[in-house]
Amino acid sequence: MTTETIISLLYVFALAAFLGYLVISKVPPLLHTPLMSATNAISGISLVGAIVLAGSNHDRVSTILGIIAVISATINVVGGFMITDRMLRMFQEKTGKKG
Amino acid sequence: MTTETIISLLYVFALAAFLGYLVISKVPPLLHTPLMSATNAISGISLVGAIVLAGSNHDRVSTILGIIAVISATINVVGGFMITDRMLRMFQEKTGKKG
Amino acid sequence: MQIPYLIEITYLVASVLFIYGLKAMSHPTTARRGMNAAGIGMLAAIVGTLLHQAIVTYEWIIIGLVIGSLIGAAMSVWMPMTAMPQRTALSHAFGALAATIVGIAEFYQHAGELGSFKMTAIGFEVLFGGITVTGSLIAFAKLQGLVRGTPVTYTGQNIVNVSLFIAAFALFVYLIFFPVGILFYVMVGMALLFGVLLVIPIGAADMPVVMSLMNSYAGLASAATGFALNNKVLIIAGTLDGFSGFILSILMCRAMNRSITNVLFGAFGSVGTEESQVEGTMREVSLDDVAVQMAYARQVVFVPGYGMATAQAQHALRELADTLAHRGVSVKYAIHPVAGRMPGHMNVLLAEANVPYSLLYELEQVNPEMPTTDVVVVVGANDTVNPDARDNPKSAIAGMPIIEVDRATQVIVLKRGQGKGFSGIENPLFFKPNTAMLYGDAKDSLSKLTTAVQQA
Amino acid sequence: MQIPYLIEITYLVASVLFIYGLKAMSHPTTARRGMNAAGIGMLAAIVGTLLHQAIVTYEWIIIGLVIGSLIGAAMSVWMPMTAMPQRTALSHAFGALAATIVGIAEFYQHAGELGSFKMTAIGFEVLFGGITVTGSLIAFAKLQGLVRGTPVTYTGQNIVNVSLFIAAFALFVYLIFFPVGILFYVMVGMALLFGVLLVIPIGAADMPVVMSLMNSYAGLASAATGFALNNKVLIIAGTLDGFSGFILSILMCRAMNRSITNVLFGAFGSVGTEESQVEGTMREVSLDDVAVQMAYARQVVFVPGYGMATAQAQHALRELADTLAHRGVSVKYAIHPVAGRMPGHMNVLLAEANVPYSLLYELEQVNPEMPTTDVVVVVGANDTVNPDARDNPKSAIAGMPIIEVDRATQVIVLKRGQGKGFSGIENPLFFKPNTAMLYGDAKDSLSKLTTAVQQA
Ligand SMILES: NC(=O)c1ccc[n+]([C@@H]2O[C@H](COP(=O)([O-])OP(=O)(O)OC[C@H]3O[C@@H](n4cnc5c(N)ncnc54)[C@H](OP(=O)(O)O)[C@@H]3O)[C@@H](O)[C@H]2O)c1
Ligand SMILES: NC(=O)c1ccc[n+]([C@@H]2O[C@H](COP(=O)([O-])OP(=O)(O)OC[C@H]3O[C@@H](n4cnc5c(N)ncnc54)[C@H](OP(=O)(O)O)[C@@H]3O)[C@@H](O)[C@H]2O)c1
Repeated sequence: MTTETIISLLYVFALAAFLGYLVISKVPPLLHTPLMSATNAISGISLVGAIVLAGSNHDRVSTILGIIAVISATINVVGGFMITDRMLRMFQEKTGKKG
Repeated sequence: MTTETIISLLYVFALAAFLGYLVISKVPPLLHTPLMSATNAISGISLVGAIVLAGSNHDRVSTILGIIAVISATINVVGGFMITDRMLRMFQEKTGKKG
Repeated sequence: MQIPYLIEITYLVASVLFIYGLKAMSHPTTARRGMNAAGIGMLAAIVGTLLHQAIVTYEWIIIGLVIGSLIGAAMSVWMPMTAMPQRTALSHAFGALAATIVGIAEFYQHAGELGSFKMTAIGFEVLFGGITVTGSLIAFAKLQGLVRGTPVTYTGQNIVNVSLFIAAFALFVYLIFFPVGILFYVMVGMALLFGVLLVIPIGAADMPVVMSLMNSYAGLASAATGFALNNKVLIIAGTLDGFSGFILSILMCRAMNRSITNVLFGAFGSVGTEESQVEGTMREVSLDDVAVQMAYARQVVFVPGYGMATAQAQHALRELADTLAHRGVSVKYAIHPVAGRMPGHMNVLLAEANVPYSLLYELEQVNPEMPTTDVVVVVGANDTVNPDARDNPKSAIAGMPIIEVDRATQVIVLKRGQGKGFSGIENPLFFKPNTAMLYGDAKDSLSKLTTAVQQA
Repeated sequence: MQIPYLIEITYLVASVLFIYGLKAMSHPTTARRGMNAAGIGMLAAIVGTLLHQAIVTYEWIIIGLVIGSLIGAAMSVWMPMTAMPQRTALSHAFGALAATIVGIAEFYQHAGELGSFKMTAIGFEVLFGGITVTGSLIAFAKLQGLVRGTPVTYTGQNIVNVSLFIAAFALFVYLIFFPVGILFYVMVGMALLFGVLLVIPIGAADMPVVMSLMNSYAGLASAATGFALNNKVLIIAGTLDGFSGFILSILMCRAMNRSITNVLFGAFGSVGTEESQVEGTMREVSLDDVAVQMAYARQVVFVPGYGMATAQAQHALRELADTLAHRGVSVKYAIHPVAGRMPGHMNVLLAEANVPYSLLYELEQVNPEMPTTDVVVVVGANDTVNPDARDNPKSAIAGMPIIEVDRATQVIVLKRGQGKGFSGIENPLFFKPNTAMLYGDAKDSLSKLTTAVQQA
């Protein structure tokens, strides 16, 4: 990895850290539970690493590891988004019935 | 410029745009005037480009352009930080005398 | 444009949509739209990845995706809302497992050629990941009741833990300079072990804080994966996740008036605390009396707590509240920030029961109204309404903000018996003259109250 | 580590400190610390840059830095606070000039070898930069009174502007594919011309919005410079600056109830508006009467406006307020979001005069108190207290939120004569029975009032 690449990654990390702080601290307590499952779903993005691992046919060990990783990450992605949506739907329906 | 570099720059831009929105919209009207001079001072960072231009002795035109650019950017940096500080000092002294 | 850059662009799009999605979580009306956008981002990133030129066979990928989707979907559809804490703990284990495995494979494939930066990233990845995998599994087991929730302690525990931590860390530093295979796997093993040791001494009740910390570790493991794979979307998503867990654990600790170190390393209430002498007697009240009081009250405030969650009483509560509202009683719900066992626990349960969120009031909003409230009904809450937190500076929960139900004209407490709350301390509220106890399972009592109010 | 990466790291540090600094601006108590941090970041970046290996001579750099510092310091030390709008306009011109020049030089040096991405970046840089240089200079001249502030209009103006814009843009697209020297300079010239044409038809009073837009363009020019030079700190700082300008112009437009397009391209109040028929007469009041009324009031609210700025009356106002407070009168300042000619204008002036910011009240806070306020003193405000905005839907400023001084028991208006406000419309407030006029320069009137109150 070139040093330029490393520095780019550090920039992204620094900016993401500020964003994380600002964005998360604006979430009201009302939505803290959905927030937990939402970030969970999003961090399932490690699926992209797992997919390459499972599909690159590097050697048997790698492929097996890859499959396990794909399964675990997919559980998080699919489960996370679905359950978040299930919760948010509950919150959203309230707007109509308000008052 | 390699495409990887370009993509890094786009990432930085995208994250900075979110940050800009979040950070600036949290500044209270009370501090809008200092905010204007503060961002002004900060955007004087184009000084770094101007310095390289003025010092690299590329050709006479470049050097002259460089000097003008260094002067203008420095005015912003020095003037901007000083005047922001002057204003913020006024606001800050109030905390003590409060009430 | 070549494929690699097309992939990169899908990742950029995903990053932007993730951030947008979490930003939209700042309000319930925009949250769902935001998460849909984030989902689209995720899809884009996955489709982009499938174009990756290193991929030669798709069968295993597809098998993995299908199995994972089925499990994930099943978990989300059939899981009761009350099991959210367990589910969350489990999903941190999955997330961390994926990150750890990717890190291990990266090391396994390139052990010889790893630069020190990449090795550092992989090291963080498997350390954070390993701790989170086992730590979250233990948390899950405790929350689900698979193992006993009581803390497992022994003398010298902290010394063992700290030594293990130092050993793992030393190994890590050594590996950066000499990436030797066997030692790497030893380090992974140590991280897994450390996760277990870290969580077993913590009681089930403290699990929420541990869970949030695990959340933050899982996020950091993902971010480290991003550094190892030179993948920016992983860094962004991981960092956001990491911050979310961190901020939530801070909020919880602050609301419980404890420090994170205290949660992790201190036995709860072990020193220097003192329970206040309880005066007065606990007065039981009949169901019909309560029904009449509520039916003719001007304002009734419900204060749900962990007991509502265990009793799954949210629907029964909503029915009672609706019945009262129908009679013209002004009904409010007071939500303490750490009521239940998870941030936002009560909100989600009540939302599930279709309670409009405009009726949910936070601590600061509802406390000033207490003196003018006729009847407060405490539904399985205990610590969050314990006046000792306010009055007795020596109490184990001293300083924790509470819902000041004792200032109301009449307090009705719904609980099953003499059970203590999460902190295990006595609650003087129950002995106050204006407090009356209505024993029984919360769901049961609430349904009966609804019938009684309808007849009142 | 080699020098280039050391430089990169100073830039990373600078970026982080800039963001931290602006975040700290969210509160007056942290703002100064934040800006100090940002200043340190700037210093780090400059020192880092001086190590750049392309630099062979330092003399020109030093000369430039010294001259720039002297001018910058002089401007900031001797500039009166009331001249802030002009100074800000001027500094946008400087910032944009630096960015434009760097872009031109980049083109000049590498014209042959520019890739399309870099050419695009340079194009944006000189376009945004060029427009901002001349646009800001004109804005400066108008604000400073160097040229007349009245709009310069002629028939077909918008057509000329739009054509010029399209031509410049077409040239830009062409240049991306065929970076030909002469055409590039033509494009720069067009941008400069466009800046002039864009701003001359806009009245001095609308300059604040224009200025904020220029701020945002200057920021975008810097960000484009970052893309051209592969410099991330420039992108970050430029983007922050760009957003700041953009958000402030939106806020101003919203507070004035107008759209940005309307400010830029519409003559103000040219169609469909109607002034309300003025009833009643303007009643003058003597200085001593006012002094007595104030001295024996329970609460006096001061409403400063643009007139306070032109009269530099902030110190005199503070003295009067202090004198009253000393006598036990409750004194407040009501600050309208667009009072004056710049966002936060009144706040800064009053802060300069040592008014504690806890006494400054925003619109929403102070309006409910109006009916219970004995005396309101309008110090050179006009549009921001014009009841027509609320009552007359046909008014040119209909819908703009106002400070509802007409609801107070007694309103005293300090102004010099029959002058209109920024919008140029009549103000029915002055004709209401509970309004009395105290003519004269605001500073003058206020000092005299102080003396009179002391004797009352
Ligand atoms: N929310 C979070 O994020 C979080 C995180 C970490 C820790 N905590 C802690 O959790 C606690 C939450 O306080 P809390 O007031 O909500 O609850 P609590 O103090 O844990 O008390 C729960 C009460 O519910 C009663 N209960 C249990 N099952 C019931 C049922 N089926 N029907 C009726 N009552 C039942 C119990 O009494 P019986 O056994 O007599 O019925 C008990 O007194 C706080 O101490 C907080 O610090 C919260
Ligand atoms: N703040 C911003 O960001 C911003 C931006 C763009 C536009 N604006 C616009 O600017 C206007 C601001 O409203 P405003 O109420 O503050 O002021 P205004 O409506 O502009 O009125 C200023 C008043 O001050 C009086 N005045 C001038 N010099 C004076 C002196 N030396 N002593 C005493 N009085 C003096 C003038 O009357 P005489 O000539 O009779 O003395 C005039 O009526 C709004 O319409 C707003 O939309 C503001």
